Formats: sequence, structure tokens, C-alpha cells
Amino acid sequence: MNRTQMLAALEGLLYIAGDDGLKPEEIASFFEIAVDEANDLVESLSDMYDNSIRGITIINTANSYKMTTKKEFIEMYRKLYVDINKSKLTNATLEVLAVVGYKQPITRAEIEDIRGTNSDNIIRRLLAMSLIKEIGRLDTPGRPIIYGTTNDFLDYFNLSSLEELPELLDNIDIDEEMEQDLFSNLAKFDIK
Amino acid sequence: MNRTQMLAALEGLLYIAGDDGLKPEEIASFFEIAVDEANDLVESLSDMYDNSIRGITIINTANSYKMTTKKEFIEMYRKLYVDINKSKLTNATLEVLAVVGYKQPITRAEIEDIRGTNSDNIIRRLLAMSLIKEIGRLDTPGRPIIYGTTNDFLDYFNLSSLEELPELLDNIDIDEEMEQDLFSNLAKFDIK
Amino acid sequence: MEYKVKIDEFEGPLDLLLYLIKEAKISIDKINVSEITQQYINFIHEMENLNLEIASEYLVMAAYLTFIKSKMMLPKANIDNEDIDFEENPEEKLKRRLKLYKLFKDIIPYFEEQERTRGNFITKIPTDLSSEFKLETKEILEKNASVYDLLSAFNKVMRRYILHKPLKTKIRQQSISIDERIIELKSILKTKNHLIFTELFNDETTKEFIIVTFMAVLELSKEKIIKINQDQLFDDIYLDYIEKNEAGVEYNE
Repeated sequence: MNRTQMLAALEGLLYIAGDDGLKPEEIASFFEIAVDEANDLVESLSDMYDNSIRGITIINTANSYKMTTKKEFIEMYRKLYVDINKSKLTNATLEVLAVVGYKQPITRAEIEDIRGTNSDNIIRRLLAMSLIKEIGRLDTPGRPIIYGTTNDFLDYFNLSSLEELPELLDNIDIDEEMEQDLFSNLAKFDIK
Repeated sequence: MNRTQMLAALEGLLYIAGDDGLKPEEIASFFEIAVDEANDLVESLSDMYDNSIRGITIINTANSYKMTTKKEFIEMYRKLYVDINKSKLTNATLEVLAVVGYKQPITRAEIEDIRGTNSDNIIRRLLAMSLIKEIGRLDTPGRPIIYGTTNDFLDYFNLSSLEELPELLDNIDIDEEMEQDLFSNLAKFDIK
Repeated sequence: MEYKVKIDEFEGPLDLLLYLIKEAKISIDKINVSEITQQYINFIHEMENLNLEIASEYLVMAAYLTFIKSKMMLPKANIDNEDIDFEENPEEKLKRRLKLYKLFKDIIPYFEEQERTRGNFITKIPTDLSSEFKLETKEILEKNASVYDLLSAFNKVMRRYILHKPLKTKIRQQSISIDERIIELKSILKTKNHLIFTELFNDETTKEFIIVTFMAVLELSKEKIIKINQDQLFDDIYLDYIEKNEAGVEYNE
């Protein structure tokens, strides 16, 4: 299979996969190439889409490449579609998501401690939206549930991985504090 | 909007429509042009796809234009479907299962309405796998079959009952008054 | 002092405190706890005067602030040295908590921006290949999907449902003419000879669509393709297809 054919086949594969997307590793295994080469192949296809006559493009969220429409025409498509992303998450919800995103694995008590306010209902909503999930229980009295973010979280915020999150504006005192917390917590975790 | 932009917007539009495709009238209404012009536009886009570097193409079936993958790469698509999905329920199957799990008792028509796509094959497969079963018939014209999940479904997802399914968003009342436990609040602020 | 903001605009007592600190134009490190306590309590009183509901956690914070304030006023000399080493000064602790909370508040715009960006890209439903390639049942069941996969799949379907529902109804129903609707009605009536007028609509039906349908029904009746029946006023209206033989001559009538 030559490169032209590979590009064509990749286009078909991405079309079929739709919003499930394809992981670089999956693409590599299809074509029996290295992951680097797979990324390269996607890059080439993406470059071809970078043309004013094309209406589709490729994004990478949750470590999956996805074929999507170009953002230039979003307003046109919005005329016809009620875009789910128009109903933005509330500030309180974003706060909880940010705390979980940065401080996972984390318990409800720890989230509430940082926010200084009851967060029970928001956590339930985020679980139901599959933006966060239960990832285990602490091995402390009461065995509290610990939470982490999901692939849907990465996709929702257009992130390919958690490493893409920008660093919190640093404050040395706080970083030290949190690191201590993290270590003592890690020791306590009982993740399955 | 010039023709290049229209072609690009049309490509995106056909992509979103996916396997359902779009009628010439729908395309005409989207761009606010005549049906003839719409057919013309699709023709131009279709010509551009007639290129060996492309893996998708535009076909016209049942008076609908739709994107589809080129047949040359059918073996790749089989690989995508069989290899990638071997280790887990395919996403489409999982979707149907989720809809039945949460919305049972449910008819095939209702499942298809929610998913926006034909689900006949998948329902038959789930029946064969005894993850879902027929639980009766609706007392409406045509007496459609209603489906529900089985004990195997519970086993498969490690649930002891359907109540253990994670809560859905619409079951959570947004305005629900958060329960304020004064004692837990006191603990939060470290007052003894 | 008049407050332009109301208590329900805050996410909690820490949020309110950050607001008061910002209003005072000082940094968290420089706050004077007794001053901020006074402002906090004034704000709470103001809200109470406006008959706004104050969640208990705000009152708890008021008590906590008062506690810090009073502790600061006590002479420190008599406290055991060891205690000083191990117990964080409550004032410092409050500042630390405010700073930590502020870190997350400050990152919110980033998440909002990312949310907006992702909203600009639309992806399609994965193509269903299940009819094209057969897969062994056994193969599918090899590994358990988790119940979270199930929930995530359900959410995906519902997101798409919301996304796609208006497209179908809007494009179809906005653009339909009486002539087109007549053709549709004819094909519906061919498969279903007898139906109730309201069966021609669903929940998403627009007013225009009902009017177009009604006109089409009248037209079909005029052309003697259907018969319209109603037993009594406000009863269901029935539409009956009038079968024709090959020569186009009506049976009965």
C-alpha cells in the first residue's frame, strides 16, 4: 500500500469512526506502522484539509483523532442544529470540574474543602453527564469514594490528554501544600 | 458566500448528515438556493472526490446524497470493525444497550428515534446475545414489541439490579435545595 | 454601604470573601482579618435586610471569621510552644484556603474557552457496519464493558438526539409545500387506508406544517381521493382513502 492509498484509506476510516475517533495506536496497527508514522499520516491528511475548498478537518480529543466540520461554518450549521455546546456548564459546575481535573484522584470532602461549599449535587450531575467517574475508594474510615475525570471530559474541553491542562498560576506555598496532601493521599488510596 | 465556500460548507453538511444523507431540497433550503443549483453544487463536490487520494465519495440513493467510503479499502474497514471492536462491545451496540437499559420498556421505533438511525441489526444481535429480550407488546396499532434488559445484562455489567445503573442527568433536580448539614459545615471550617 | 451584588451570585463563602477582598483592592496576603470580617458580616446583614435566603455555610463562615478575630486579640504569650509549632495560625490558614480557591477560580475562563472551541466542531455518528461484517457473539463478549461505558454511550446518544432532532423537523417541515404534502399524504394513505387526522403530526410539528397538511387534506377531499368523517363536533376526524380501480373509476359512491 503506497502513501496515497494509505491517506485515502485513513480518510475512509476516520469517516466511519465519526465521533468515536481513532487512537494513534489503532491507526498504527491498521497500517502496521509505528505510532510516530501514524501521527505523521494524520498530519498529512490534515494538511490536505487545510484548503479553503474543504469543509472538514481533523481534531484530536481524548487521544483520538476525529473528523469534524470546520469551525468557519459553525454559525451556518447552528441555524439547523441546536448545538448542545450552546448550553454551557455553569460556573459552579466548571469549578468542581477544574478541581477534579487538577487534583484527581480526589474525594467529595476534599472538593468541598477547596470550594468551601457543599458540592454534592454538582458532583452527582457531573457523574450523570459522565464528565467525572468514581475511580475507587479511600482506605480510610467510611471508605469515601474518589473521583477522576473521564474521556468525555477530555473531549468536552477539546483536550487530547490531561497533560494539556495549563499549569495553575503557581504559588510556591500552595504547591508544596498540595504535594504533601497528594503524597499522603496516594498512600491511602486503594484503587482497583 | 462564494462557490468555494459553498462547496466547503456542503462538504461539512454532508459529513454531519452521515449515513442518513441529505435530499436535494434540504441542501437547497440550507443554502437558500434552487433545487437545480443544489444538485449542481453536489455534482461539483462529487467531481472533486473523484480522485485517487480520496477515501470517501458521494453517492445518490433514494433521492438522497450521502457520503460513503470507497470500496477499495473494504478490508481496512473490516479490520476496524473486527479487530478494534473484538475486545469490547462495539460502540453502536453499547449505545443501543444503553438506551434499552435506561429507557425500558422501549420499542424498536423509539430506540431508532433516539439514536436517529436504523438499529434493527443491533437489536437482533443483542437478542441473540440475550442481553435484551422481548417483554411484551404495546397495545397500539401494529402492536409493536417492547424490549427490556435480561439477567445476562446485569451479569455483564456486574450489577445486582437495574437500580444500580449510574444516575441519569434528567433524574437530578437542578433546583433541588442542597441539604445543609450545619455540623458538616462546622467541621469544614475547623471550628470545634 | 449598598451592595450591587446579591448573595446568590456567589458560589459560597470563600467566593464572597474573594469578592470583598477584590473590592477592597488588596492582595490576599495583605488582608486585615478584622476589617474583612466586618465587611463580610455587613454584607450578610444587608442580604438579610433584603430578605434573601442565606445558606448556613455563609453563617458558619461568619462565625469562623469572628473566631479568628477574637483569637488574634488574645495575648499569645501563654500558649504552649509546641502548639504553636504544630497548629497553623488560623489567619494564615484562611489566607491559604483563599489562595488555593482563587487558583481554581482563575482557571475557569480557560475551561470556558475550551468548551467554546470544542463546540465549533461537529462530528458525525459512527457508521454502523454491523450489517456489513459479521462478528461472533463470543468475540464481542470477551471483555466486559463497564457500567460507565454504558452511561457514557447513553449520554452520547442523547447529545446527538438533541443535536439532530431539530434538523430533521426544521428542514423537512419548513420547506414543504402543499403539493409536496399531498404527495406524502397519498403515500401514507396508500399503506394505511384509514387514519385519524392528528396521526399526521408529532410533538415537533410546527403551526405552518399543520396548516399545510390541513390544506393538503382539503385538496385531497376536493379531488375525491379521500373522505373526511367526523361523528360529532370535537370528535376525532377520520380520513379514509377512496380505493380506485385501474381505470380510475371509484368503487362505491
